[in-house]
Amino acid sequence: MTSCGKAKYQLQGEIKKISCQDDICMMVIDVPEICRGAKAGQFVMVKAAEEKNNDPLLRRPFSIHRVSEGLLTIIFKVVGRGTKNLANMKVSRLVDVVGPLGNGFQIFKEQRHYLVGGGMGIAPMHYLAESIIKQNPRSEVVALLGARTAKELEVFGHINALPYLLVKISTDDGTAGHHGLVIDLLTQSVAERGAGTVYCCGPWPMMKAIAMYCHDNKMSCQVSLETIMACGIGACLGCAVSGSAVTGDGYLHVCQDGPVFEAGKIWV
Amino acid sequence: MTSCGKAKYQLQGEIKKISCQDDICMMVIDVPEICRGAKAGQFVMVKAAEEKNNDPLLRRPFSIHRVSEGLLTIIFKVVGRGTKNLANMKVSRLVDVVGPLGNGFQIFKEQRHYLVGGGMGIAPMHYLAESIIKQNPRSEVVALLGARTAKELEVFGHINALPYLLVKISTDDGTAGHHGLVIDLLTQSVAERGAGTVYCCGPWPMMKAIAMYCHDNKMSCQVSLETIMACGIGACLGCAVSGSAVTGDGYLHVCQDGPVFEAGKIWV
Amino acid sequence: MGVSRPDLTVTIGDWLLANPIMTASGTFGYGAEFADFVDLNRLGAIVVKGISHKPRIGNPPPRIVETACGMLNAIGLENPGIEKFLTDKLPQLKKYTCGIVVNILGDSLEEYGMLAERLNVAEIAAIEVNISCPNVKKGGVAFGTDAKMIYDVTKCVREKSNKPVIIKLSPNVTDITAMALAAEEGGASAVSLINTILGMAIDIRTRRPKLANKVGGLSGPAVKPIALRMVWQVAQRVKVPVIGIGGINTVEDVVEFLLAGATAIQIGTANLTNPHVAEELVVGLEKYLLENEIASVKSVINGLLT
Amino acid sequence: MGVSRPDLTVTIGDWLLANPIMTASGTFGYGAEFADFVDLNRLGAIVVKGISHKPRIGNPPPRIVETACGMLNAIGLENPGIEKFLTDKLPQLKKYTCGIVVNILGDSLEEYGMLAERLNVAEIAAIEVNISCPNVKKGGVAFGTDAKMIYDVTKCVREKSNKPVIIKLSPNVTDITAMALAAEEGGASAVSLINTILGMAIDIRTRRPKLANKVGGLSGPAVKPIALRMVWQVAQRVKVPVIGIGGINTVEDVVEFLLAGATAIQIGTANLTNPHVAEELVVGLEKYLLENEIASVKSVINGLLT
Ligand SMILES: Cc1cc2nc3c(=O)[nH]c(=O)nc-3n(C[C@H](O)[C@H](O)[C@H](O)COP(=O)(O)OP(=O)(O)OC[C@H]3O[C@@H](n4cnc5c(N)ncnc54)[C@H](O)[C@@H]3O)c2cc1C
Ligand SMILES: Cc1cc2nc3c(=O)[nH]c(=O)nc-3n(C[C@H](O)[C@H](O)[C@H](O)COP(=O)(O)OP(=O)(O)OC[C@H]3O[C@@H](n4cnc5c(N)ncnc54)[C@H](O)[C@@H]3O)c2cc1C
Ligand SMILES: Cc1cc2nc3c(=O)[nH]c(=O)nc-3n(C[C@H](O)[C@H](O)[C@H](O)COP(=O)(O)O)c2cc1C
Ligand SMILES: Cc1cc2nc3c(=O)[nH]c(=O)nc-3n(C[C@H](O)[C@H](O)[C@H](O)COP(=O)(O)O)c2cc1C
Ligand code: FES
Ligand code: FES
Repeated sequence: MTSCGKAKYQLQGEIKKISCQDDICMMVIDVPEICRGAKAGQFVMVKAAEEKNNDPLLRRPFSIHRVSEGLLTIIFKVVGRGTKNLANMKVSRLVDVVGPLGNGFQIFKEQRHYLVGGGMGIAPMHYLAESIIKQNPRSEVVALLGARTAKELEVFGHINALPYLLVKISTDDGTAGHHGLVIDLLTQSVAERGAGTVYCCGPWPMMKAIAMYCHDNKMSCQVSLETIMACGIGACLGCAVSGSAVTGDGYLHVCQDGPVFEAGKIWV
Repeated sequence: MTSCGKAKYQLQGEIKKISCQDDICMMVIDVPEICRGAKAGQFVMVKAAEEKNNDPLLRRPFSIHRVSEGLLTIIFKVVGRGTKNLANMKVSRLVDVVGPLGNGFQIFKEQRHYLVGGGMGIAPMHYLAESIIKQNPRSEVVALLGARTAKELEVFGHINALPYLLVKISTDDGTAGHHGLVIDLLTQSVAERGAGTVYCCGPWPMMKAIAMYCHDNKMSCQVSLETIMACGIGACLGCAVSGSAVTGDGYLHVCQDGPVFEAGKIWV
Repeated sequence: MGVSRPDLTVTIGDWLLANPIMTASGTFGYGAEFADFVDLNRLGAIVVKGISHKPRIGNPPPRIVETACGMLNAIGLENPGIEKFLTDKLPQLKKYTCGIVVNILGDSLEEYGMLAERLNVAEIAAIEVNISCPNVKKGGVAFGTDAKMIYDVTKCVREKSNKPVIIKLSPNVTDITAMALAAEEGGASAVSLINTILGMAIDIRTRRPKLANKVGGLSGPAVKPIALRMVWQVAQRVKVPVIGIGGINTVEDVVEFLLAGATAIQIGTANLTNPHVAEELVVGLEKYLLENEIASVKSVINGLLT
Repeated sequence: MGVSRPDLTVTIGDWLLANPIMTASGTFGYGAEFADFVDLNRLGAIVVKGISHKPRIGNPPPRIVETACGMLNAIGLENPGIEKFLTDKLPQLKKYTCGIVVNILGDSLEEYGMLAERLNVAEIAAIEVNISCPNVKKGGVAFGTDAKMIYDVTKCVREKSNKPVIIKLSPNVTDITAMALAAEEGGASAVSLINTILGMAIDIRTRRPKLANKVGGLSGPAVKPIALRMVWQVAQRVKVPVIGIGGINTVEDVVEFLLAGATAIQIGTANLTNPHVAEELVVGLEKYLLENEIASVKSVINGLLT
C-alpha cells in the first residue's frame, strides 16, 4: 500500500530478530510506515497463523515496546496458541502487522513523571520513557517496574540503560528489588520526591489500586487497558469496557477510545 | 505408544532433513517403529498443521519413498496449504505421522520386473526397487520413470544409483531421456527384453493406459491409486473408488483395499 | 480470444453495482474506519452497522470469543440510533462513490417501518433488514425464524421504503428456502444470507460462558460450507437476487458463492482479520475473470454444473 | 484435600459407563480399525458405524472434502447390513470390555423397529438411532426435522428394544429443544447431539460441487460452538441424559460439554485426524479431575454457572 497521508497501515514486515527466554519473547519487525507515526502507548495487531491458514483466526494485539530506524519491537509472553505460533516464527519470514492503533499516552509538560508497569504491562514503558525524556528534557522521569519474579524482568533489562531515567523494581517473591507490590514503590517515591503525573499499564487490580492512590493524592493518572479484540480499528465494537459514572451509561471501546484512558474515566 | 505387536503407529517423529527444490521437497523423519514393518507401496499420513492448530484439519497421505535405519523419507510436491506448511517446517521439529498404512505392492517371484512411475508417482519406486532386488537377487529390474520435464526428475536422481537397477526416463518436453510418454518406454523395453510383471504409480490416465497395455499383452499389473483421504485406516469410508466388473457393485476403499490394486480390479 | 477489461457490474432490482463485492453489516463500522486500508470507491457497496430507532448501548463485555476458524460475537447491536446516524455518520459517507446500504433492526413492525421511511434519503442506495440477529432478546430471532413474520416485516418495509429492500435471513432455521420465499412474496428486492449461527463457548476455569450474553453468533471461515449450501438452496427457489454471506476470505470463496447463485457477496469477519481484504477481492475477482477470459461476472453467477 | 482416584463413571438409564468418553458413529469404524492406536477397554463406549436392514453401498466418490477447521462428508451410510454386522463385525468386538453401542438407520418406522428388535443381543449395551443423517434422500432428514416423526420413531424403537435407546438429533432445525422433548416423550433413554450440519463446497475449476452427492455433513472443530450451544439448550429442557457431540478434540472441549449439561460425550472427526485421541481424552479427563481435586466427574456435569 502507498504510505501517503495515512494514520494506520497493514504491512507484511520481515522479522529481523526474535529471541525467547522461557515463555517471554522479543520480536523485531521491519515496518517503517508503522514506526513513522507511532506514539507511546499505541499498539499493533499481528497475524498469528501461517499464511492462508485460518486458525487461529484473530490477530493478536501487542503494545509498541520500541521503534527505531523503521524497526518495531514487541515483547510478548506465550500464553496460548497465537503467541505460541509467533514464538515459533523464524528470522526473515514475513508477518502481517496492522498499526499503529489506538490512542497513546498523553505526555504532560510536567516536572515529574512516574511510569508504573506491572508484568507484561512494562512493555510500553520503554518507548514512553524515551518519548517523555525527548519532550521534557529537564524533567524527572521515574520508572517503577513490578513483576512476579526476577526472571520476568530480564527481558526488560535494557530499560535500565536509558539515559536520564531512574528505574526502581519490585517483585512479589523478592527475587529482585523491593519485595512487594509496585504500588509500594510509588507511595515511597512520592514520599521521597513529591507528586507527579502517573502513566500505568499492568494487571487490572494493580491499575485500579494505582488509580485510587492517584485519585486520593490528586495526581493525574493514565491507565492502559487490555480487552479481547477482533479488529483493533473500531469496527467490530467487541472491545467494550464499562467506564465510570463520568462516561455515562454507554461503553468505552478500548481499541478506539483507548487503550490509554484517563483513570477517572474507568474508576470513580 | 509401546511398539509390541502392532501393525500401525501414530508417532511424533523428528525431522532429520528437509530440502526443497522449487516446489518439490524431500523430508526425512525419525520414526523407527513405522519403518520396521513398512512395505513398498504403503503410505503414511502426516499432520500438516502447527501443534494444537486445527487448520488444515486433515492429515496428508504420502507414499513411503525410502526407509533405512529407522528413518522414513517422503518426497512431495507443494500443491496446496498442507504441503506448503510441510515445506516450511524446519529440521529438528516434530511431525505427527501415522503409518505404515494400506497394502503395499505384491512382489512376485518373476524373472523380469517393470517399475513404471509418472510424476510424483515415482516416489514409491525407490523402496520398491530395493525390495524386489532383495527378494529376487537374480531377476532383471527395470525402472521406467516419466515426468513433464527434467526438473521434476532431479529429486529422484539417487534412484539411478541403486545397484542392479536399470533406469530409463522420459519427459513430455524432451528435456531429458525419451521425448514422450513413459508407456513408450514400456512397449519398447518389452519389445527388447520381453514381458515382465508391472508395478505402476502415477496420474490416472497414465495408469489406465499401462493397465490396458498389460491386459492386452497378458502381463500382470499392479497400480497404486490416489484419492482424498480423511483417516487412512479404513474408518471413515471416504476413500471409495468404483472398481471394475469383477469387484461387483460396491466400492473399493483405497486406504484399506489399496492403495495398490491388481489392475484388473479397477479396469478390465 | 482475450478480453480487454471484464464487466464486473451486477444489478439488484434497478440498482446498478460497480461490482458484486459488498462489506457485511457490523464488520465494516460506518466505512470511515477502513479508509486507511481500502479505497472505498473500489467497492460495490458498503453495508453499515445495524441501526435501530433509539440508540442502543449493546451487551456487556466480553462480547467476542475466538473459536476454531471462527468467532462468536454478542455485540448486542450497539448503535447510535437513526437520528445520530443521519446527522453524524451519513455525511462522512457522502464523499464516496460506492453504494451505501443501511442495515436496520427493530423490535416491532412499526419500528422497522419507521426506520425504512426515515431512510428515504438520496445518499442511500438500499436498505438491508436484519430480522436475524440472534443477540437481541426481543424481535430479532422471532422475526427471522417465522415465515409469516418475515412476510409481514418485508411487506411493511417495502411499503414505507422507496429503495431496494434486502431481507437478511437467519441460518438458524430448518428450511431456509421457506424463509426466502416468504421475503420474496412480501416484496423483497433481494435476500442476503447468512447472518451468524447461534453458538456458545465456556471458560472451564470460571465455569461460566465466555460471552456475558451467554450465547453469540458464529461467523468466519468455519461457517462457509453451511452458508454456501443455503445460498445454493435459496438461489434455486427464488427469482429475486441472492446476496451470499458467510466466511468469505478469498477470491475462490467469492467465485464459489457466485457459482452457487449469488448475484453479489458480502465480506464480514474477514474485514476484521484482514482489513484490506475488501479491495483485495475486487482486484482479485477482476484478475480471475481476465485470466479465465470471462467477459462478464454475470456469466459466473449461477454457473454451477450439477 | 487431595483425591485418590477420581470417579469417572456415569450412567445412562440403568447402563453404567466406566467413563463418559464414547466414539461417534461413522468415525470409529467397527472399533477394530483403532486397536493399534487405542486401548479400547479404556473407553466408556464405542458407537459403531450406522447399520441398516439391507447392505448399502453408499454414495459415489468424492465423498469427503476438507473445509476450514472441518470436513464435509457424504459417505451415504455405506454399511454391510444388519445380518453381516451380527455375523462378521460383532464377534470381533466381544473381546472388549467397553460398552458397544449400535447406531441404526432406516427408511421407515418398520425398518427402525426391525433393527431394534434384531439387536436385542447380549453383547450390545445400547442402540443409537440416527434420524438425522443428512446424506440419504429418503428417511434421514425428514425424520430428524419433524417432532411428530421423532416421537413416532422413538416410540416404535422403544417398544421393540430391551436396551437403552439413544436418539441422535439433527442440528438442521430451528428449535433443537422441541426435537429433544419429542424424543423424551417417545421414551428415549437419552438424546445425543449433534449430527453433522448440512454444507457444501464447490470446485471453481470444474464448476461442480466437490462432493458427488452435491451436499454433505459438516463436522469437526468448526461446528463445536454450535454443538455446545445446542447441548446446553437441550440439557436445560429434558430430564434424560444428554450425550454431547461436535468438534471435540481436547480435554477442555470435553469439560465444556460436561459443564453445559452433557452426561457423556462422543468423539467424531478427531478420531480420523488423531487416531489415538479417544484414549488420550480418557487419560486427560482423569488427570484434569485429579489436578482440580474433583472426586467425581458427576460434579462437573451441568456445572455451568450463569
Ligand atoms: C492493547 C493491548 C496491548 C497488549 N500488549 C501486550 C504486550 O505488549 N505483551 C504481551 O505479552 N501481551 C500484550 N497484550 C495481551 C496479548 O494480546 C495476549 O496475551 C494475546 O492476545 C494472547 O494470545 P494467545 O493466542 O496466546 O492466547 P489465547 O488465550 O489462545 O487467545 C485467545 C483469544 O483471546 C485473546 N486474549 C487472550 N488474552 C488476552 C489479553 N490478556 N488481552 C487481550 N486479548 C487476549 C486473544 O487475542 C485471542 O483472541 C496486549 C493486549 C492488548 C489488548
Ligand atoms: C496413498 C497416497 C500416496 C500419495 N503419495 C504422494 C507422494 O509420495 N508425493 C506427493 O507429492 N503426493 C502424494 N500423494 C498426494 C498428496 O497426498 C497430495 O498432493 C496432498 O494431500 C495435497 O495436500 P495439500 O494440502 O497440499 O493440497 P490441498 O489441495 O490443499 O488439499 C486439500 C485436501 O485434498 C486432499 N488432496 C489434494 N490432492 C490430493 C491427491 N492428489 N491425492 C489425495 N488427496 C489429495 C488433501 O489431502 C486435503 O485433504 C499421495 C496421495 C495418496 C492418496
Ligand atoms: C462483530 C460482528 C457484528 C455484526 N453485526 C451485525 C449487524 O449489526 N447486523 C447484521 O445484520 N449482521 C451483523 N453481523 C453478521 C455479519 O454481517 C455476517 O452476516 C456474518 O458475520 C457472516 O459473515 P462472515 O462469516 O463473513 O462474518 C455481525 C457480525 C460480526 C462478526
Ligand atoms: C466420515 C463420517 C461418517 C459419519 N457417519 C455417521 C453415521 O453413520 N451415523 C451417524 O449417526 N453419524 C455419523 N457421522 C456423524 C458423527 O457421528 C458426528 O455426529 C458428527 O461428525 C459431529 O461430531 P464431530 O464434529 O466430532 O465429528 C459421521 C461423521 C463423519 C465425519
Ligand atoms: S476491537 Fe473491534 S472495535 Fe475494538
Ligand atoms: S480414508 Fe478413511 S476409510 Fe480410507
